Amino acid sequence: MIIQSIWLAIAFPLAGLLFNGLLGRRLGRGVVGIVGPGTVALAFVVGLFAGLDLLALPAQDRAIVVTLWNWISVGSFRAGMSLLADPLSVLMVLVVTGVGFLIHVYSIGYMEHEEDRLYARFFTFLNLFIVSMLILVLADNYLLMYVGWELVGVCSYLLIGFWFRRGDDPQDPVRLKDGELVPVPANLNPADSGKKAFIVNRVGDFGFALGVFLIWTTFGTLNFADVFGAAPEIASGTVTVITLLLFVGAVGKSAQLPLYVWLPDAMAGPTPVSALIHAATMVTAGVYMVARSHALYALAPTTSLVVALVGVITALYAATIALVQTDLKRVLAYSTISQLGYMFLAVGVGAYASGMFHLTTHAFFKALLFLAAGSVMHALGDVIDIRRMGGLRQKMPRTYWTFVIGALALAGFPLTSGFFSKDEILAKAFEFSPILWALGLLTALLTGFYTFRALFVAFWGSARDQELFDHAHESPGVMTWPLILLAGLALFGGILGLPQILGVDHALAGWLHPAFADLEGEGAEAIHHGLSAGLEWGLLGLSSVIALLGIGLAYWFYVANPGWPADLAVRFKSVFKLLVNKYYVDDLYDLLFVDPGKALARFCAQGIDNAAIDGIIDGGARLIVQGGAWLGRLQTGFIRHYALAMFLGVIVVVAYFFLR
Amino acid sequence: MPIEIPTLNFIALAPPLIVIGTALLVLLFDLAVTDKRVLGYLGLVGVVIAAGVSIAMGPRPATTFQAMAISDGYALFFNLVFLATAGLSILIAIDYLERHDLQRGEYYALLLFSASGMMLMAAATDLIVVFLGLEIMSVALYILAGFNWRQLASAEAAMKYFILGAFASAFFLYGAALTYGATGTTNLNQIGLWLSGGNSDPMALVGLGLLLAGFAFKVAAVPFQWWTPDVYQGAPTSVTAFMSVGAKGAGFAALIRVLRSGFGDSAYSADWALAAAVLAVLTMTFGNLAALPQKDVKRMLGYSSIAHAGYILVGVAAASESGVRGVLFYLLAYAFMNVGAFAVASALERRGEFSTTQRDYAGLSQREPLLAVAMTVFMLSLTGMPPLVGFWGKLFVFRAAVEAGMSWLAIVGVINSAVSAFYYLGVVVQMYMRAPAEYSPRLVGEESDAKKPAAVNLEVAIGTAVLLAMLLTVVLGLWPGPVASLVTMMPLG
Amino acid sequence: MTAVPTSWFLLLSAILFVIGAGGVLLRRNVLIMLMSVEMMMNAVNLTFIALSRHLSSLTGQIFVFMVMAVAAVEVAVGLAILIELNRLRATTDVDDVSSLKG
Amino acid sequence: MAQQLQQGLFLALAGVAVVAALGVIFNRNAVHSALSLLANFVALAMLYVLLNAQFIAIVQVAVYAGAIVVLFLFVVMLLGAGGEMQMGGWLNWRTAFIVAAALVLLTLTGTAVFEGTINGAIGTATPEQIAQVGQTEAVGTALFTDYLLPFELASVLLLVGMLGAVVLGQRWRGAIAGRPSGEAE
Repeated sequence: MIIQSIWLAIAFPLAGLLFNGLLGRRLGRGVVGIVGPGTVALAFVVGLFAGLDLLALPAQDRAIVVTLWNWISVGSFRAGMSLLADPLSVLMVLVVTGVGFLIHVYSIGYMEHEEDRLYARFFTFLNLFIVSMLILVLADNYLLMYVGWELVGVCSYLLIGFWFRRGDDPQDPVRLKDGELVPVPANLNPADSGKKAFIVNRVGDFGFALGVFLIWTTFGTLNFADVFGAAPEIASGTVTVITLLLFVGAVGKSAQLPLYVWLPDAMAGPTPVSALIHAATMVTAGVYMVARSHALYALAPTTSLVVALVGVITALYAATIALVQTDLKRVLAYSTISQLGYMFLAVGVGAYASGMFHLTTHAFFKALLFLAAGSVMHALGDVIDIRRMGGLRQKMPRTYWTFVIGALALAGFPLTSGFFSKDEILAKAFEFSPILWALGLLTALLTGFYTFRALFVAFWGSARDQELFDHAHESPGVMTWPLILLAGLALFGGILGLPQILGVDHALAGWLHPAFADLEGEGAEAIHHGLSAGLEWGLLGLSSVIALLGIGLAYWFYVANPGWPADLAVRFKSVFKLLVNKYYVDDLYDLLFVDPGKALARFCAQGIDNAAIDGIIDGGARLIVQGGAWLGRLQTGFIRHYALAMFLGVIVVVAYFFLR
Repeated sequence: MPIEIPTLNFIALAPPLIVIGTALLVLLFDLAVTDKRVLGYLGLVGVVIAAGVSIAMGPRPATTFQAMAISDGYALFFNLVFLATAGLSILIAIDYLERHDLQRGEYYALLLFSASGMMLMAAATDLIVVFLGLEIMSVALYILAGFNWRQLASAEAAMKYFILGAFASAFFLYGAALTYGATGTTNLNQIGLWLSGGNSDPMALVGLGLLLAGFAFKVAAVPFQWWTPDVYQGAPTSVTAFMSVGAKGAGFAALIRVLRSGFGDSAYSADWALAAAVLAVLTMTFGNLAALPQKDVKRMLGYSSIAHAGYILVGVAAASESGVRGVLFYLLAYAFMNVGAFAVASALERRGEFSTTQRDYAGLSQREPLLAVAMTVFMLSLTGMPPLVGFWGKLFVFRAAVEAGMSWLAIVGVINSAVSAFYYLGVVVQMYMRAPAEYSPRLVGEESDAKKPAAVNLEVAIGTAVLLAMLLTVVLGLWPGPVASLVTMMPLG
Repeated sequence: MTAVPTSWFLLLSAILFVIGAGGVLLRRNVLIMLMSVEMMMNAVNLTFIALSRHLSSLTGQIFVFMVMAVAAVEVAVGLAILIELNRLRATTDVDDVSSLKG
Repeated sequence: MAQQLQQGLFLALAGVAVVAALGVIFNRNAVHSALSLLANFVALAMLYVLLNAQFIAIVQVAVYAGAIVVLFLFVVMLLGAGGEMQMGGWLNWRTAFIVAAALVLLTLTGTAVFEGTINGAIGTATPEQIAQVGQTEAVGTALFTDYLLPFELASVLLLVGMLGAVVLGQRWRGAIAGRPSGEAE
């Protein structure tokens, strides 16, 4: 059975990484472009067969541990370099390698303008990213998971800072591309963004490391099976602390409040990287980790509540910020944070399968959206400000239509994949507490609004920047085909988890059931809501209405009454009373809703986001460095000073022992 | 009165004796050999033999020379640490000295003498031998630090190291004297027996404090660390590589034996454990913070070595078997990763200069990818990034602290290693994310192809050192099991 | 048996030790600093000899013997370093030896 | 009577030692400092005699007075550092601080040695027994039996020191420009 060789899923991309890293530069981009995506595709195939193997096994045996070698064994402590293939990890393997493969293919086109050297390096890093993520999801113990966890952080650092030479020198805010000088977009210093991602992740990793450490000292082992088996006998206070510490790691890695700040900046990297980070890897690690540790989280209701609250608040918070962003990738970035909030809401209320379902569909449509945005950037020479776009749907039909599908899925348009997964989470949340559900629903409304706002502004209407518009062109097939495939997945991915009331099985929940079987009733619960059919239909309907309402509002604001002044002001001056009435509504609306809303959003974006959270993190780092410089000044170079300090040290030490 | 020479177990001290013998051979051959690099390889052979003998001897404890020293697993393991350090340092030095026109036979002899002093410190069970080992090691290091006679910085480093070292030795000595007064003996085991009675005497306590201060100087613990960055920066890089691990390791070897054999089973053990814990916190925090703004890589590594002394002190503070094991593992790991880092630094150093700044590493990944990969491995390992060997070292010492009920210490340690990522990764950033500086150091081979045909040869030795250190850093990270179980078989005799 | 109590010797040696340490801290002349370190070691020697008598054990005397060897070596090496330094910069003032810092 | 004589002798020698020690520190002239150091060493040697350690006393005079002080004087002359040294004002906060710190350490160690009981194990080397075999022989026997290892290590240490003096003192090939070569070659 191929599942015994699940390590091949890691080995293939690793081989590709070594090959591209060592030889790529010499062999040219043709070979690199085959080896990079090809090895990931092989990994996907391995994952696929492993999944089939799992299906062939009886449900209770669907957890295969493959020990590669005994990594460490000191006294009673043992940690194997061993992998765990169960429905949960195989699902993640498929998501990571599947979406990762499409992103790889897309990158062939996207990076075509780069030098050979950078091209090879890019694919090396991409493969490293995939490898790290696979290590993370396939680990069968917290130690190996921590390895992947750290490696993913390093990879994000390398990839976000990939175009490190942009903005390297303040005097030279341009970079060379296609032999032309291209201005660096504002606040996009890739090196700084990479650093920010790394620093913020370190904060989270620190919590995660402490959590792992505490597991080790509490349980004496780090193996998932042993830890989860022993968990019920551990004092609940300890479990709560452990899970909270692990969650700190998840907050950092999955960009939740208050550690989300790195993610919006992470788009400083090449767009395929953003897609990879936002969709398939990295940010999902936190959700996966919580789902993997569900046995612990189920024992810690306090932590679960914290997880759910952090999730839902982040979802709403990020959605409000996304309302006022004018940068296409930034809108998507905040939407990722928001959607991750949904996933944490799901795992927080104990709906692990629903969280994983949304993770999967989100991987599809978010990868799609980012790649489509990348296609736009590619066409416009790295312009990403939606205010300079407009009318692109004529120029880039494939990109446009795929973007529409992604946007529909993100907005939760009925029958798209995002609709089903989001609705499922909302239903679970409703069951848990209607307040959480209401907040989630409000977020859904905002989601529909901001997503379609971006869509309408960027693709509809007429060109705002004629020069850019003329320059625009559809991207090559190597970029659009992945988009089309992803669009298919985003559109039809919902069949993985159709609601029970439609009379079909929830395929994903059934698949994941063995992994979550240890939770009482979880397997069944994932399929059957504890809600009456009528209520469920009602919720489903309400979700649809909300999604449509959000989209409609966006249409109303940006298409029917485009809020972009200049030409509109002129046009509306000479129109009927009715339109004046409309103005009245608009003004009222502005006064009552939009202005405060905008103010709130601006406050969140600028006040809290920039000033407070960035300030704390930057300030903290600066304080530490300042402390270092201050200590350096103590190092005067004078022997006399050193000797005196030593002498005082002797006195203190002696006095301590003398007076103890 | 006829003197009856007692039976002496020379075999038990074979490894240091082999090293001393090799040093003497080097001095002898120095008279005849004109190509001094041969002497380096000769020293290397001695080191390898001594390491082989250490391994062959097995962990069975054997006292020797009227209980002056002991050959137990602990000492033998430390032998491996020192010999690995010495071997790699010799490999670095062979090329480094040639490039800087400093090639002399005495260098290798002094380095071997110093290594023998370290080994004796680890084996010593009597304060006299500890003191003499300490002095043999230190005096040789004072001289080596000033070996670059053209550089004022080298002489300055030697002077600082010497004056402060002699000052610290005096305190150590006074501590030994007071301990002798309190117990009537200088033998560590007998001190332990005497003190286990439980009476706490101010004289013994002050003696313990002074001994601790003396060791704290050697391991560069706050507030006795001041010499470290200056000396590390000024000394020839090949020497810095050697003493950063060797002197620190020897200091810890003797410190732990003195504390555990001499002051272990007494009313004092809680006191020194707490003192070590406080020193650990101060030391790692100081080292990490002060390393942050450094631009000179040698100096940065100097500060970072202070931080590592802090981590190791965490294991000492645990005052337990597992703490000792953690320290042993940590030091072996540290030997490979730190000497490796210095090896890369010395490979980048230009003739006539004695240091490399961060800028010198800019774009190294393009100029010399393998060297950049190696340096990345060392930096990540020093940070404690799994799955490299440095991670395990940290894990073991921190775990020991938690077991000893000092979780707070482990947490401080973890925070500190998080901070350390910034300056270590700063170097990585330079190598991968910066364009080569217009002012870039030439690599060993490019330097003087026309002038010095031996250039290719130069690359071989340093390259071997880098490669060996990198391999061991990675391999021991992936398979730490053998070393970890070796460590458990190496108790204090 | 002993006309002069051991504690007198020990106190004297503590005084001498501290004076020596003060010399290292106060003076900037390398030579004087070295001499001060020698005085510290000598003070310790006095402690050892006094204890040796008090404890009727020869260990103290042997230790002193070794300390003398160490002292001789340290002086030789220290002065050699001083001479090397002096060759590069004609000074015996330690404050001139402070280019490495920060 | 003999006791008072010895105590008086001790006090006198202690006074000389302390004054000489202070002289080392506070002399402006390095040559005078070296001579004070000599006085300190000799006073200590005489104290050793008072402590029944004649052999060590002789070694003390031979090593310290005969070798070390001479070496110091030699270097002082060689470097021309015999003249006035720049010392600056003595009376400043730094000095006061150092003196205060030194007094603290003195209080601590002084109390420890003065109050602390020397309750170590009493050995067999009583004055009577040493007198029986002779001071030199007693020390020599100990050195060659129980303390053979330290003795051998001391020889290694001396070798290292010698090597160091040679390495550091020797003018290497290609002497520094601007300085006459040849001396100490």
